[in-house]
Amino acid sequence: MTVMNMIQALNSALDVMLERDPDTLIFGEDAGYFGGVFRVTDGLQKKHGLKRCFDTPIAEGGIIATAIGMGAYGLRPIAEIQFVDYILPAFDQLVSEAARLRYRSGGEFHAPITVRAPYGGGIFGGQTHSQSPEAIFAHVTGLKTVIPSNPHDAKGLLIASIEDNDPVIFLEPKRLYNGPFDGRHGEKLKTWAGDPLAEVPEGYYTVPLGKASVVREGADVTILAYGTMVHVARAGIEDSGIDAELIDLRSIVPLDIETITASVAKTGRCVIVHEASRFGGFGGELSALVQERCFWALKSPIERVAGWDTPYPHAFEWDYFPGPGRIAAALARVMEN
Amino acid sequence: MTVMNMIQALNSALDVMLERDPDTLIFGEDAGYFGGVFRVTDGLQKKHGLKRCFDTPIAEGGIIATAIGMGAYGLRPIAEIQFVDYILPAFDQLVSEAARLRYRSGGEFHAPITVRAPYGGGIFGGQTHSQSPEAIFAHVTGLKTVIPSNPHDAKGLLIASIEDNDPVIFLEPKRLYNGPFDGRHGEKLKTWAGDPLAEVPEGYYTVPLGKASVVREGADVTILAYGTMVHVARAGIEDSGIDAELIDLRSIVPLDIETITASVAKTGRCVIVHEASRFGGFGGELSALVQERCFWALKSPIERVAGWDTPYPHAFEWDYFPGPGRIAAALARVMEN
Amino acid sequence: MPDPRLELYIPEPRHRPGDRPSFEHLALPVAGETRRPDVLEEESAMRDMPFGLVRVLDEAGQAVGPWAPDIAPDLLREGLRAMLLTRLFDDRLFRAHRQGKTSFYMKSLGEEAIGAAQAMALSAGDMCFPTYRVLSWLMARRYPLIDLVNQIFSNEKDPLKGRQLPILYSARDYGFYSLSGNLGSRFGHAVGWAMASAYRNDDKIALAYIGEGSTAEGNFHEGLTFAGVYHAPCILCITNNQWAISSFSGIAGGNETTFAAKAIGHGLPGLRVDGNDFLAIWAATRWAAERARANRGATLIELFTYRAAGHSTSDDPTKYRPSDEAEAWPLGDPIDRLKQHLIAIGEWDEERHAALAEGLDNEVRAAVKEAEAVGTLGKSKPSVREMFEDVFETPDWRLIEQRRELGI
Amino acid sequence: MPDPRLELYIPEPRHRPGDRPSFEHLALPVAGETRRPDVLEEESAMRDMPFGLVRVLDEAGQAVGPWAPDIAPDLLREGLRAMLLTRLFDDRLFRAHRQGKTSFYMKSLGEEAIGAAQAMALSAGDMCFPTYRVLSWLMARRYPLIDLVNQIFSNEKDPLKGRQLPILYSARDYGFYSLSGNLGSRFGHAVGWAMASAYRNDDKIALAYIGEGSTAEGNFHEGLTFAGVYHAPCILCITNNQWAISSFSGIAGGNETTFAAKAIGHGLPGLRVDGNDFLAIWAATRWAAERARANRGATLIELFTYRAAGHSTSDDPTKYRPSDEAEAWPLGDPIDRLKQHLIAIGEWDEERHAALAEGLDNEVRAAVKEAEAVGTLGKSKPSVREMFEDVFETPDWRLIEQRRELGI
Ligand SMILES: Cc1ncc(C[n+]2csc(CCOP(=O)(O)OP(=O)(O)O)c2C)c(N)n1
Ligand SMILES: Cc1ncc(C[n+]2csc(CCOP(=O)(O)OP(=O)(O)O)c2C)c(N)n1
Ligand SMILES: [Mg+2]
Ligand SMILES: [Mg+2]
Repeated sequence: MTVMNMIQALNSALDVMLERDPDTLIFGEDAGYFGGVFRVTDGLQKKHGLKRCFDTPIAEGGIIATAIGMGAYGLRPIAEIQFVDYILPAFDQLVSEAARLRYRSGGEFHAPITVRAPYGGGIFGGQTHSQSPEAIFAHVTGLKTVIPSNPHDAKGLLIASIEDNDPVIFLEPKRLYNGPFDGRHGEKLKTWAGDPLAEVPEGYYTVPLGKASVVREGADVTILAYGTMVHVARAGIEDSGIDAELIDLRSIVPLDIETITASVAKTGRCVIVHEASRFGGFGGELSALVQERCFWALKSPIERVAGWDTPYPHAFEWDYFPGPGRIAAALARVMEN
Repeated sequence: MTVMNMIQALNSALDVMLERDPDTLIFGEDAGYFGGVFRVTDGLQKKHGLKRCFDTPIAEGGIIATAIGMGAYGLRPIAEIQFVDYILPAFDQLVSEAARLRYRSGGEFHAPITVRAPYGGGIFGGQTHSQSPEAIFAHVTGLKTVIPSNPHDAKGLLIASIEDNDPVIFLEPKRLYNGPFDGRHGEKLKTWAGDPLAEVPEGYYTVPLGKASVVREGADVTILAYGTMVHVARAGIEDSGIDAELIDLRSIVPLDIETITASVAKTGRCVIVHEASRFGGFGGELSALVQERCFWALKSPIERVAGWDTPYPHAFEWDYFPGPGRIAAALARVMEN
Repeated sequence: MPDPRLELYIPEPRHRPGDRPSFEHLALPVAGETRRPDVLEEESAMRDMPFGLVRVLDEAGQAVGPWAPDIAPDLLREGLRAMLLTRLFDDRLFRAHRQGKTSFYMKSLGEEAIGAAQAMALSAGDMCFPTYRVLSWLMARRYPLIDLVNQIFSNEKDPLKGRQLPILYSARDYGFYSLSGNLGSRFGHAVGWAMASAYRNDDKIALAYIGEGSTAEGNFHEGLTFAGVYHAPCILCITNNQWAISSFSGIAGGNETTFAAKAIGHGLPGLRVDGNDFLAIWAATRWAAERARANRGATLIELFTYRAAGHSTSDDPTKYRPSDEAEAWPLGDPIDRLKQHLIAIGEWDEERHAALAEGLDNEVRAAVKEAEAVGTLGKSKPSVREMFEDVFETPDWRLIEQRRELGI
Repeated sequence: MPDPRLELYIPEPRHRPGDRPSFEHLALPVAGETRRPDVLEEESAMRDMPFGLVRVLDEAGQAVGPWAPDIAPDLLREGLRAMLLTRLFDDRLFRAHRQGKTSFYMKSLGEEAIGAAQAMALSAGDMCFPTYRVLSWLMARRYPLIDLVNQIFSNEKDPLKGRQLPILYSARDYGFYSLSGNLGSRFGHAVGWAMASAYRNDDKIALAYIGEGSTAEGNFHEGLTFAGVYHAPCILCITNNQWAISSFSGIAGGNETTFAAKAIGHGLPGLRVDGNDFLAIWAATRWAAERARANRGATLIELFTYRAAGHSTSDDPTKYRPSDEAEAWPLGDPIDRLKQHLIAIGEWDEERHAALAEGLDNEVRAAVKEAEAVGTLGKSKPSVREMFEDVFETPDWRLIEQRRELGI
């Protein structure tokens, strides 16, 4: 066990896989010699060679197309998209090709690719370095979407994603790279040091896709969250003083529906939290599922706490970001019944 | 008033606008001389001239980029995407550019563009001529999404969309082009003749965006639908014998939340229907909204009837398509409480 | 200074329905005229090639000039067979659509030389990334006719399990990558596949197809860019059949320059080849394959041809072009031209040709009959369980629940 | 036949940190060497141009050769002013980032000639579709410094209402289209804008910028395609500053050919221009503008330069390239070169230069001070109501409800 921040844990996952499986290779904009603008691939080219970890042209569609072709050949490529905001030029490749290849070819070809991308806000990145588009991936049949919230899970989930034979979108909450962030933006920056989830085994291990983690047990209300919002929700629980059960979904496809319904069946209340704008966000799906499966257990309306239905606004980051205060208020509201 | 099918009604809307506003122009793949693969722009080049209605290269991203640039100059372009399945290569242009231009430029520039695309299944078009991706547009802040269900609305909504100063995605249920379709695929094809909603004024009129239509009043359960599913839902109501209120949303952004909540407040039950695959579909958002706003009125769980979470499968069209039978069954289920 | 008044320019084809078609403006080089650079030539010394036209078969059916390949007559007859089979199959299955046996069909009429010559010029392990108009590749590789027809009928024995639109085949073992309705989106897969082969120090190369209309897509450019940057061992082919549904090649930029010229901006060799000349295609493909296998990277090949049929069963080309335009096309018919050549070199005759055609037609007829016995569209289909398979490697709870909801 | 063993090729720059930088391999043409075709020349007669290099200023600061333009010294001084102001502004605002006054900044160091010369060569009504590295356009067009600084500080007076990342300006009245963080996605807007101008029989043209790294994006190709097909009256510029964050231009295909060569595949004239030579840029831009206004369509211009600073405030270029590479760049510094020319023709001297610099620095200082009085990042911001405005022309119920929920 070593203490790792999220960047180091992801780097370690990649290092382990390059070592174990000669069919893995990594590429992306600035991912080679330089090691990525967030340093996640730092040192990998030097250690494993130019052909295992290299730079690409600035063409996200081309990066994904290349990965799919390599996957069809039999490799297990890991592509980096510099910011998930810039994955949109590759959207057709992801939806019409990666997600559909196995199905339409009757299983003759498939795309065992992993697409890593820094994700989410909280770093004053403005409109195009802050977005959370997980909902548009979740709706695509054939894609898996994984969002870790801590170094331990990040490494284990990334290895599981790489080994998975389906295309996986692996979203890395960039605000968590260097330390946990609970939404209290005025406070001193925290590092991962001292956090039990920053104790990361050095070698190979996996955290399975589709298995949520109950981060905090509670009796009165279930909070569903993922990524940065797991930490913000914890702060919201603290602020509210309410005995909430906090579930970190870890992956939204596959979704751990059993853990979710078991918890809401117990608590009878549910608050869903995400950074993405609210309308049409993944919270809608979660709310619908919980309502369909736990209707008779529900004591009060399911609440969603999410980004506003505006683009991500630079100067208003903290007005936009769904912080602990808004979560605490939602918790208080659902406890009224 | 003339009887028009949906193609004629759309053609008439375009004709009226080309006539009224010299700043409108139409372009798309095969949209010029030939008049579009579904004939929606038939005759417009001949009547209004080569520069008002013309063919484009096969590059959906380029089509939308061109439209945005024209919009920024001061024109009011109407772009056709041959099938909405092929809008994905333009997704970045729609999300990062069209939808964001007004916001990010502080109002200096905006994109008053209308993007028409045939949409939905039921024509044995297989995976890439049948999809219903409305949910991914609905989640994008800054885009409007309109889906007509009959010739009268189609013309009025299209004119309203063209005149709207925001970017509008206008989805045309292709299974309705030549006649209403209620999902009973074994029966003889119907035409629009005789349908009151095929009585279409020849001149200019609008149907406002964001105003749903109550297609059928009912006391016991509210059905939310749009596009082809409005007709299928009607058949489902017939089959079930239940007194359902059927709401045709007409546009999903802007959404007529008042009509929706008023109806569910009255009926206490809700079934949501769409062709798109279910997980992460727009039904999730609708379900969440209804649950949030009508929780105390709900007598039974809100149900969703939708496409399965698979790609659109050619041979299994009628196994996949959410037909009247599945709707009737859902109606029966919600009436159990 | 004159008052500048800008005018929006929209290209239009020379001929519309009712006009007398003509291709005189093209000024095509004669067979043998365009030079053959050394396979290892530097790209910078080949920038004239995209403006030439590699042709081998002359008017008399003789193979002439520096590109004339040395192919055994057996192989030529094999190519003729694949082309003829493609045409006969197309005819019969097009009619099957009219009879309601399938939902959709597309012909390769006039373009049969392309897939056939390239399938034969490349090795068994190489992979082509097809468009919907290279059925002749599968014919040359002897893909079973019955599997084609079952796919087209979406019946119980459809190898793609009822999931795909007719003719969007996938045939891995025949070097034929999965087709999709989306244009151009597999072009870059070929480049990635080729890079993977190089990564593994393999000897396999990839061949990608795209229509001239689809070269406008960003995917095309991104594929060329990656191919250029990483010297990917592949052959990138543009089938310029001059039409993209109803729009002529000028709408794709073909009035301004050749499609092969797009190679120059990526530092790739660009060859322009008579797409109705089996020998020229074979020779150019061999040239590019040899170059690729020598680690000299990709070649872009424009195959200049003419789409002699409608775009698909949904199309009526007389609506937008002269109905006799195909007959005016100066590069003729690929089957006639190869047949003429074989006869000219004494390796074929009309009688053998008629016998071949009859035999092939019987093969097609038998396959259709066999498939009909299984069932045509709507009369037979694979198990509905197949709808829920292969979405993922293993179905998740959603698919399992939904399958149950459907009662299967 | 030799055993073919494919090898994956990954391009690498010649020099990494610690190496002695050199550009000797480039063999750049000397000033005056590259010919100047007639403005109305056919593209097919200009296919050599993408491989030349339009240069006007020689080593001695003299304007030489066929491209040497006739520009009044006043205009040259105006250009010098814009460039110098850009550099001084960049310096001070880069430092403001280090002091926590803003979240982000990017410099144009070494590329100041581009925006300045082109802003001056074009007309007031023309529109540029910028990248983040053409601040000198705004300086040449005399956009108020205070508005720049307020935008960078995202303060209450930010003209973009706090919504945009610093330096992603929009300045419609100054012919400067809205910037965005997405690379290349506005390239096609320029083409659409130009087509609209032609549609309206206007006389305005558009100018698009893109970085050499971003030419790999599909957007770039689609823009060129539309420009070529519709003869759009625009100038399409690639700023080849040889770096894209940490990746050298070989990763964008620059090892294989020139970026200007991408014009050939679209039938467009392609000019390669010394991007550090104010006069060459001005002359090439005028040439392309004249051609566009004569309804002869678009020109692609590669502006060959060097990104002398780091990519942005988040970057440290010594991590991936020799720290003294900028000094080895043979085309020098654009400000020094224009200054040298003005001195050479007797229209400038060191004293006036120093006075100009001091005056401009005071202007910058004053603007920063004024903006600081309003507030820096986090200390001042526009009304939070602005977060909900301009999503649509009129906010819908969601925005109204959410604004209320936030208590405003
Ligand atoms: C991305 C995408 N856009 C549009 C279409 C609709 N479409 C199908 S075929 C076709 C024309 C293609 O022309 P070309 O590339 O020249 O190929 P050809 O049919 O001539 O072989 C079009 C526009 C599509 N299938 N995919
Ligand atoms: C679509 C997209 N992909 C990736 C990025 C991240 N990114 C920002 S700048 C940059 C490098 C751009 O290089 P170049 O085009 O050469 O422009 P330069 O910075 O040299 O002016 C990258 C990769 C982005 N902003 N947008
Ligand atoms: Mg074609
Ligand atoms: Mg650059």
